[in-house]
Amino acid sequence: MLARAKDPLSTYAEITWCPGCGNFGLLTALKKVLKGWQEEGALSRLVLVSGIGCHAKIVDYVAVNSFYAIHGRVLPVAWGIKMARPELTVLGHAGDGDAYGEGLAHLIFAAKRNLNLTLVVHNNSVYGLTTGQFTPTSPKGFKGRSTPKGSPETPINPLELMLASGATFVARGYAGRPAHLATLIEAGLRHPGFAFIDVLQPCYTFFNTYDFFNARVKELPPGHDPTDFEAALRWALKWDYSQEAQEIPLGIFYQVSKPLYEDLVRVSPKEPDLEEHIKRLHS
Amino acid sequence: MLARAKDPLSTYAEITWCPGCGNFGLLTALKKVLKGWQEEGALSRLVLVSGIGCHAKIVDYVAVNSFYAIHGRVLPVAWGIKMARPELTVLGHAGDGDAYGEGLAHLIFAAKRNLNLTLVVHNNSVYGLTTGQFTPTSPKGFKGRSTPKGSPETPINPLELMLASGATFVARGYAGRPAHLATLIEAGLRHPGFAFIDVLQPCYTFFNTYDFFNARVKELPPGHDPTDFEAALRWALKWDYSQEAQEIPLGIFYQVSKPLYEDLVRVSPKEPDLEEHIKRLHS
Amino acid sequence: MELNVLFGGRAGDGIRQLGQLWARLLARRGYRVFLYDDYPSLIRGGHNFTVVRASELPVSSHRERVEILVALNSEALERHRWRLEKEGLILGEDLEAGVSVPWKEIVKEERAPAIMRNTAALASLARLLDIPWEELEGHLRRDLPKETELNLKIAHRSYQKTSGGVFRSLPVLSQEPWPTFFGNEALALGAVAAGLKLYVAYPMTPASSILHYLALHGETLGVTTIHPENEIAAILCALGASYAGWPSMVGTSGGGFALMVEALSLAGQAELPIVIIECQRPGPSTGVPTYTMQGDLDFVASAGHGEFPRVVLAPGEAEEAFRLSAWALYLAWKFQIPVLVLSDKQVSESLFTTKLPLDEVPRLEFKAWAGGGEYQRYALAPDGISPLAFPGDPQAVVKVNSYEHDPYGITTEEPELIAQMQEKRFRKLSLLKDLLDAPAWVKAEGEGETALVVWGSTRGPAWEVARALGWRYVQPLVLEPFPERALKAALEGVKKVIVAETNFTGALVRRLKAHGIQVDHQVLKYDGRPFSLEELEGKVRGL
Amino acid sequence: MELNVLFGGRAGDGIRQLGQLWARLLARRGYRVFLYDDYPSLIRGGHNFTVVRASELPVSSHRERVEILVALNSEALERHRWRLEKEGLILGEDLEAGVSVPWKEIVKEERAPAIMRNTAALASLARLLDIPWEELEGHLRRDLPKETELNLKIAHRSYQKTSGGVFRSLPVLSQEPWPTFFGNEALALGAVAAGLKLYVAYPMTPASSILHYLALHGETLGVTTIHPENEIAAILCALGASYAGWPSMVGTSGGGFALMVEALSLAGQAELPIVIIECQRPGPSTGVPTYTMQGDLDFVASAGHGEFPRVVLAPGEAEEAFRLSAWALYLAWKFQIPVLVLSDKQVSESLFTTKLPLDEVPRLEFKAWAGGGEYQRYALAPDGISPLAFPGDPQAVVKVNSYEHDPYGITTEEPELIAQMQEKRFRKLSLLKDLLDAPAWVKAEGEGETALVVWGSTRGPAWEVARALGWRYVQPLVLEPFPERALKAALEGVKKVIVAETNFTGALVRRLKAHGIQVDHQVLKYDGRPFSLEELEGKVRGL
Ligand SMILES: Cc1ncc(C[n+]2csc(CCOP(=O)(O)OP(=O)(O)O)c2C)c(N)n1
Ligand SMILES: Cc1ncc(C[n+]2csc(CCOP(=O)(O)OP(=O)(O)O)c2C)c(N)n1
Ligand code: SF4
Ligand code: SF4
Ligand SMILES: [Mg+2]
Ligand SMILES: [Mg+2]
Repeated sequence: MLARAKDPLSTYAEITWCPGCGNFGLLTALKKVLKGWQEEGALSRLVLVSGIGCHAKIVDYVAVNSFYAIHGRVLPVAWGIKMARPELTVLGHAGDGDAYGEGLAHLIFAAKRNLNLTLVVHNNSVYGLTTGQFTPTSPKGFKGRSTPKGSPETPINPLELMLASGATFVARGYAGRPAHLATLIEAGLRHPGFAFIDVLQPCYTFFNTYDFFNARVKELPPGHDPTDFEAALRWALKWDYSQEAQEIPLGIFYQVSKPLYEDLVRVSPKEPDLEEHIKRLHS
Repeated sequence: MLARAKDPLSTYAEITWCPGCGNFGLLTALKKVLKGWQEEGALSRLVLVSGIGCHAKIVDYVAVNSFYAIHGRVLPVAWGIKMARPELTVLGHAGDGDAYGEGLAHLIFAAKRNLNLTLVVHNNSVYGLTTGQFTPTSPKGFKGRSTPKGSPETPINPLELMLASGATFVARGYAGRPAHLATLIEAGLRHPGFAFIDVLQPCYTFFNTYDFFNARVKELPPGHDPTDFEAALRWALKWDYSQEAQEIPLGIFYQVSKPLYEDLVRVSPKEPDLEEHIKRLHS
Repeated sequence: MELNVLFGGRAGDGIRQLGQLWARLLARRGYRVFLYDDYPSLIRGGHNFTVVRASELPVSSHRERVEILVALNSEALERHRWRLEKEGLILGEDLEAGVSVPWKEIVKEERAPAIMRNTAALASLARLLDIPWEELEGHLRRDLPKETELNLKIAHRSYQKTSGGVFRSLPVLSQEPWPTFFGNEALALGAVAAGLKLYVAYPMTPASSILHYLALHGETLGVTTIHPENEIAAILCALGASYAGWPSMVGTSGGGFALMVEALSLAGQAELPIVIIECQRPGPSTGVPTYTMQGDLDFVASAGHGEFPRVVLAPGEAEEAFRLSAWALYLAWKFQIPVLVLSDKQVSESLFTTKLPLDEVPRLEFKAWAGGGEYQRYALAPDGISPLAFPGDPQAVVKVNSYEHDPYGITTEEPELIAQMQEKRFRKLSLLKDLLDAPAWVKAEGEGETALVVWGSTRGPAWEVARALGWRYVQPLVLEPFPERALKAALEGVKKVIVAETNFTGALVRRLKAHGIQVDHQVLKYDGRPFSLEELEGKVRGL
Repeated sequence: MELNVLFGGRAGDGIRQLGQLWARLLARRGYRVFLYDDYPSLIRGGHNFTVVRASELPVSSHRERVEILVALNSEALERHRWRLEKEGLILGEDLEAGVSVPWKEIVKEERAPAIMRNTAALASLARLLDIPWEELEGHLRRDLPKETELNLKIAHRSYQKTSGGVFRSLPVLSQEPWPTFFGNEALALGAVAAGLKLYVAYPMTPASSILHYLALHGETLGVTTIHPENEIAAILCALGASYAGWPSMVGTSGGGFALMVEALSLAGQAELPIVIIECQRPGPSTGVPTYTMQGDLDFVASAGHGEFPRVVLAPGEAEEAFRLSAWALYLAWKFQIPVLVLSDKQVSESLFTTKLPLDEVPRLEFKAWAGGGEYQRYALAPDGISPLAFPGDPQAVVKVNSYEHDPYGITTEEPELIAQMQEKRFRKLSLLKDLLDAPAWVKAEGEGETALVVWGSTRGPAWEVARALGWRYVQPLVLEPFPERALKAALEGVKKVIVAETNFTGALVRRLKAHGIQVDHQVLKYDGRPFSLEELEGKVRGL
C-alpha cells in the first residue's frame, strides 16, 4: 500500500530530513492544503513536481500524483503537464539551488509567460542535500563548503526578480508558520496564472536561521493592496536576503490577472485529416 | 594576412549581413572604439567574445582577439578569460536570443557577481540567423516563423531585469546612432564591474524597426543621475519593449561601483609546495 | 527521361522557392523529383544554389551535372558552368551566350520586390520547356497565395519575353502525380499520423522547419507547438506532457541535442515515452550549420549517463522519414522509452516526391492500466513494460521518479531493488531486439556479390549506384539496437562489402566490424557536402 | 596481518570521520589502509557504515567480513552482525554481548554535541587495540583542530571507561608510513602537480569533494576555485580560461556532465585544452546518487556532436587517480584536446594510503608559438598541433572559433577547408594512439593463462583476487583511444579472459570484443555496490 493506513495522505516512505528541518513545516502546510483537496474529492486532479534536493523529497512523502524530476527543472516539467492536461492543478516544489541557480531561466520565463502553475521554493539559502554550499540567496560572506572564506556574491532578491519578470502572483511564506503558509499555497493554487511563493525554510544542519527569522518575519499589513505594483516592489525591497533586516514581510505581495499562456497556445487534440491536408498543401 | 591592408582593424572576411542591417551601425561603433584602443597601443589587451547568430559574426570582421563561442554562452566564456587574465579587457557581443533566451541565467549571475566585463546585446527582438523566430524581447503578437499567429508572450524588459539583478552599469544604445553607441561601449569598457548595454538593432529582413526607433529614441536628459537607482528604474520602465511607446530613452541609466568578483575569488598562480602540503594535511 | 536544373543566385534571391516551384510543377506532371539545396549560413548575399532533378523513376539524390543552369547572377554562372552538360542550356540575364531575359527590368517596371525575379525566371524556364501558360498560371495560383496577381503579371511578361524556342519538351507523364515533401515535413507528418499531440523545439538548423511547419499547421493537425526558452526546457516540457498522457516530440540538431542529454537519461530512468529528432549537420560544435554530415551516430546511441534501452532510427528520404517518425512514436509508447530519429540536413531540407503510406504506419498504442487494485507505475512486469495510468485518474496515484525507485515510484537505495529495476528496464531490450532485428528493418535489394551498405541520407545516391552497378544494396533503418542478424542475413552470399557514409571516422563501418561483419572498403566524405550520384559512383566503381 | 573494522550508525553520527580518524591512525603506524564508505542520500538519519581495512600490504578494496564491528546504534548491529568473523569483537553502547562503553553519557556529561560520540568510540577502539593514550592524543590533536580540548576530554574518559582488556595488539610496522587520500583529493592533487590554475565545478555527488578540497586549499595550491550557477557555466568558464592560457579543469557526475556535452564539442572544434573529471554513480538520471557504478564509459567516450579526438582515462585507486589527472592535464595541453577522467564513487570517495609519485608525473607543456610572421591559431601543422599564443600577446591576434574555420580562425564553409581541418584535428589521434596504445597504459601483472580484466574502481578487489588465484591481472588505464595493441600484448598466452565491471551491459566487454579480443566470462554487478573482495573472488573462482 502506498498510503499509510492511519494517514492516507502520507506514503510509507521514511522521512529522512534532519530533525528540526524547516521542511517539516512545509510538509505540514502542504498536507493541510491536500486535506482540503481530498475533502473536495479533488486530490487526483493535483500533481506535484519536484526538483532534486532535500526539498524534493516531499513528493515521496505524500500519496499524490508526482513527477520527481531533476535538479533545476521543476518548471518546464510542470509546464508540459499543464499543456497536456489543463484541467490538472500543478504544484511545483523547488529548492533555492534548484529554482534560483540551475533553473533560474525557467523561473523568469514562467513568470513572463504567465503559465498557470504554482511554484513553492523551499528557500534555505543553502544546497542542503549536497552538504552545504552557498546558493543564489545565501548572504554575502556565507561560509559554505565551496566558499570556505565566505561567499563572494550578493544574494538575489527573488521577489524583486519575479516582479521584474512579470509574475502575476508573488508571495513569501515561512516554514515556521505552516498555517499561514498553507493559506498562501492554497491562494497560489487558485490563482489563475503563475503563482510564485518563496518560502523561508531554515536548514537546521547547514544554515539554521530560525532565530533570525522568528525575530523578524511579519505579515504584510491588511491594508496592503496586492494589485499595486509599486507597493509590492517597495515591500519586496524591505529585505535584500542579507543577514541584516529589521523586518521580513510575509504574505501576498502582488496579485493581478493576465491572459493565460495555455489559452493562447494550446491546440485541442483532434483526429487530423492527413489525406486532405496533403492534398491541400503538398500536391 | 588577417587584416585588410587598407583597414587594419578589419579582416579579410566578407561581411554577410543583409544590406540595411542594424549590425552595420554596431560595427561602426565598435570600430570607433577599437580605433581608440589601437591608438593607445592597447588593442592586444582587448578580447571579444560572441555567441552565435547574425550579431556574432562581428568578431570575424575585426582583427582583434576573439572567442567565437556558442549560442547563449558569451558570459561564462568571458568570465573565464577574465579570471585567467584580469589585465585583459573583455567585451562580449551577444544576441537577444543569446543573452535573454538560451543564456539568460548567465546574464543575471554576471550582474549579481559584478564580473568585470562589458556585454553588448545586439537586440533585434528576433532570431536573425535562424530566419525570424520571436525572442524574449519580441513584442506580444509578433509573427515569427515559430509563432505564425503571433507571439503569446509579453516581452521582458532587460534593463529592469538587470537593475533587479544588481548590475552596476546599465545602458541602452541604438544601432542607428553609432557615435553615441561608441561612447556607451567605451564607458562600459572603462567601468570597473559588469557593464550591460542593450542595443536596439533593427533587423532589416525580419523585423525592420528603423522607423519605429527613429521616431522615438531620445537620450536621457543631462540631469539624470546615474547613481540614483529609483530614477534609473523609472527611466527603464518608460518603455516595456512593446510596439507602443512615446519615447525610448538611450544612455547610461545606472552606474555605481561595487567590489569586483575577481578580487574576492582569484588566487594568484604560484608554484605550490606539494610535499609540504601533503605532509601537513595527509600524513 | 531525366532533367536536371540548377538554380543559382544570392541568398535572398528566393532560389530555394524557385526550385521548389519548379519541382512541384514537374511533380504535378507526373515526374518524380528531388531537390537539393546548398546555402551558406547567412540571410542575404553569399551564394545559394538548388538542384532539381526530375525523372520518370523515383529519385532521392542529385547529379553533379545538369542540363539547364538558371543563373540569377553572374557568380552562379561562374561557379556552376562546369556542371553544364554538352548541349546544355543557360538561362539568365545579360548573358553572353544562352537565353537572356530582362527579369530585373520586368520586376522593376511592375514595382515588385526584387525577389520576384524568381517568378520571372520560373516563367522563362517553363516557356523554354514548352509548358503552356495556362498550366503555369494554375501552378502559380496554387503555390503563391500571397501577391498572386503581381506574381502572375511578372510571370506572364517574362514568359512572353523569353525567346529562343523550345529547348526540350517535357511530356506529361501518365503515372499518378505524387505530392512533394521536404524531409522535415515528412518527419512531422509521420509523428502526426501516429498520434503526436505536442511538439516542443528551439530553433536550430536544419531542424527548425519542423517547428515552423507544425506551428503553422498545428491547428489543422491537432498538434500544440511550443518554442520555449532553450532546448533543456523543450525536452522537459515534452516529458511533462508525456507523463500526463500526451504523445510528445522534440527536434533539434547536435548542439541542441547535447543540451537534452540530461533529460534523455531521465526519460530512461522514469520510463517516459519521448521522440527526439536529431537533424545532423557538420560538427564539432557550431561547425558548418547549413551543410550536412552523418557524424552523430555514436553520440545519440550512447548519450546519457547510466544505462537504459533506447532506439535509434535513421531515415534516408521522405518516405522513410514519415514511416520512421511514426514508428518512433509507436515504439516510444509501446516500450515507454526514448526513441531517437537521426536525420541530417540532406534528408531534412531536401524535397522529395513520394506518396506517404498513410495507412501503413502504426498508430500509437500502449499498455494501459486496467484498474483494479492499487496502481504501481513501475510494476515489475514480466516483459518489463508496466501498465500506464495518468494523473487525473481517480483510481491511481501516478508517481514517476528520476531516482531509482520501487514499483510505486518511491525512491529506493536498496541493492536488490536497484538490480531488479535495471533488469526490468532491460527486459524491454530483448523485446526490442526481437522486433527490430528483422528483415523489415534492413532494406536489401539486388542479388550481387558486392554489397553497398549505407545508412541515412547516403541512401539517395547509393541506392541508384548499387542498381546501376548490379550490386546489392543494404541499408539498416534501425541503428540501435543494431540489427546484427538481419544485416548478416541481408549480406548472405556477399563477397565484398563497401560502406559509404558522410563522416570522418566511419560510424557504420565501426558498428559492422564490432558485430563481426567484415568491411572491405569504406568510402567517407566529410566536407559537409552529400555525395552526388556521379561522385559516389566514381568512388565505388572499381573497388 | 590484516584488520577489518566496520563502523556503523546513523547519518550525522560522524561515521565517516570516525573511520577516517581510525584509518589515519593506522596509516601512521605503517599500515596500508583502505576505507570504504556506504551512505544513503540524506544528511541525518538513515544508515551509514564505513569499513576500514588495514594490512601490511597495499590494499584498495574492502572485505565483506570484519574482525571488529563498532556500532553507534542498534541498527548497525542488526545489519552487520553477519559480517563478524568468528572470535570477532563488537563494540558499542548498551550491548548484550561485546564491549559496551557509555559514550552517550560521557558526551552528555561533557555537554558536548552528540556527534562527539564518534571520538569516544575511537578512543574505545584504540584502547581495545592497545594503542597508548599518548599516541591517540597526538593523533587527535593533529586531526581535530576544532574543539580539540573537548574532544580530548571525551576521548580520555571513554578510553578510561573501556574495559575488557586488549582484543588484539597492533604492532607499529617498520615500513614507512604513507599518507592518506580520498580518491578525489588525489585527483585534485594530480592536476595541481601538472600545473592546474583553475577549477570550476557545480556541486554534485560524488564529485563535490574535489570542489570542497580545492576551495579550501586553493590559496596554498595556487588554484582559483569557482562554484558557478550551473554546469554549463562551469565548463564554459573553464574554456574561457584555457583560451587565455590558464590550465583549467571541471568536475562533476554524469548528470552534470550531460550538461557539459555541448561545450565538450566546442573544445573539440576550437581545440581548447580542458580536463573533465566525471565521477560516476548509478544512473540513469538521478539514480542512486551516493552509490557507485561504472555505467558511463560509452557516454563519455562518444559524447558531443560531430567527431573529434579525445582521451578517456580511468583510475582505479588514489595513486592512479593522481597520475592520471596529471596526465590528463598534460595530454589536454600537449594535444589541445578535451581529456576525460572517469572516476566513480568508489574511487572518488574511498580513502587510500599511498605515496603520491610527485616527481613521476608530467608537468604541463605545450607547443608555444615562436613568434615571427603572422599568428595563425589553427595553422595546418603536419602533426595537427598548431602553436599556441594567448590574447594579450602584442604580436598575435588570437581567434578561436566554434564554427569550422580557416587557419586564422575565421569562419569557413568551403568544402576543401572543412575536410582539411577535420584531417588536421584527427592527425592528433594518430599521435595519441602511438603514445597511449603502449604497455605503460595497460597494467599487467602475473603470468597465468587465465586473465582477469577490469577497469577503474574494480581494480581494487580484482588485483587482489587475481594474485590470490595466480591469474594474470590486466587493467587498461586509458579507454579512449582504446589500447588494442597493448591489451593484446598483455593478454598474450592467455587462454581464458574474465572481465568484471560494475554495470549492466558490460562496457569493457563490448570494447574488447569490438577490438577482436575474445571474452570468455563476464561478471557484472549493478546494484550500486562495489565488489567486495570475497564477492568478486566467489564469482570468478571456478570460472
Ligand atoms: C545537474 C545536476 N547538478 C547537480 C546536482 C547535485 N545536486 C543535487 S541536489 C543539489 C542542491 C540542491 O539544493 P537546493 O535546490 O537548494 O535544495 P535543498 O537540498 O537545499 O533542499 C545539487 C546541486 C544534480 N542532481 N544535478
Ligand atoms: C544550442 C543551440 N541552439 C540553437 C542554435 C541555433 N541558433 C543559432 S543562432 C540562433 C538565434 C540567434 O538569435 P540571436 O541571439 O537573437 O541573434 P541574431 O541572429 O538575431 O543576431 C539560434 C537559435 C544554436 N546554434 N545552438
Ligand atoms: S540538510 Fe538542511 S534542508 Fe536538508 S534535511 Fe537537513 S536540515 Fe533539512
Ligand atoms: S537577418 Fe536581420 S540581423 Fe541578420 S543580417 Fe539580416 S538584417 Fe541583420
Ligand atoms: Mg536549498
Ligand atoms: Mg536577435
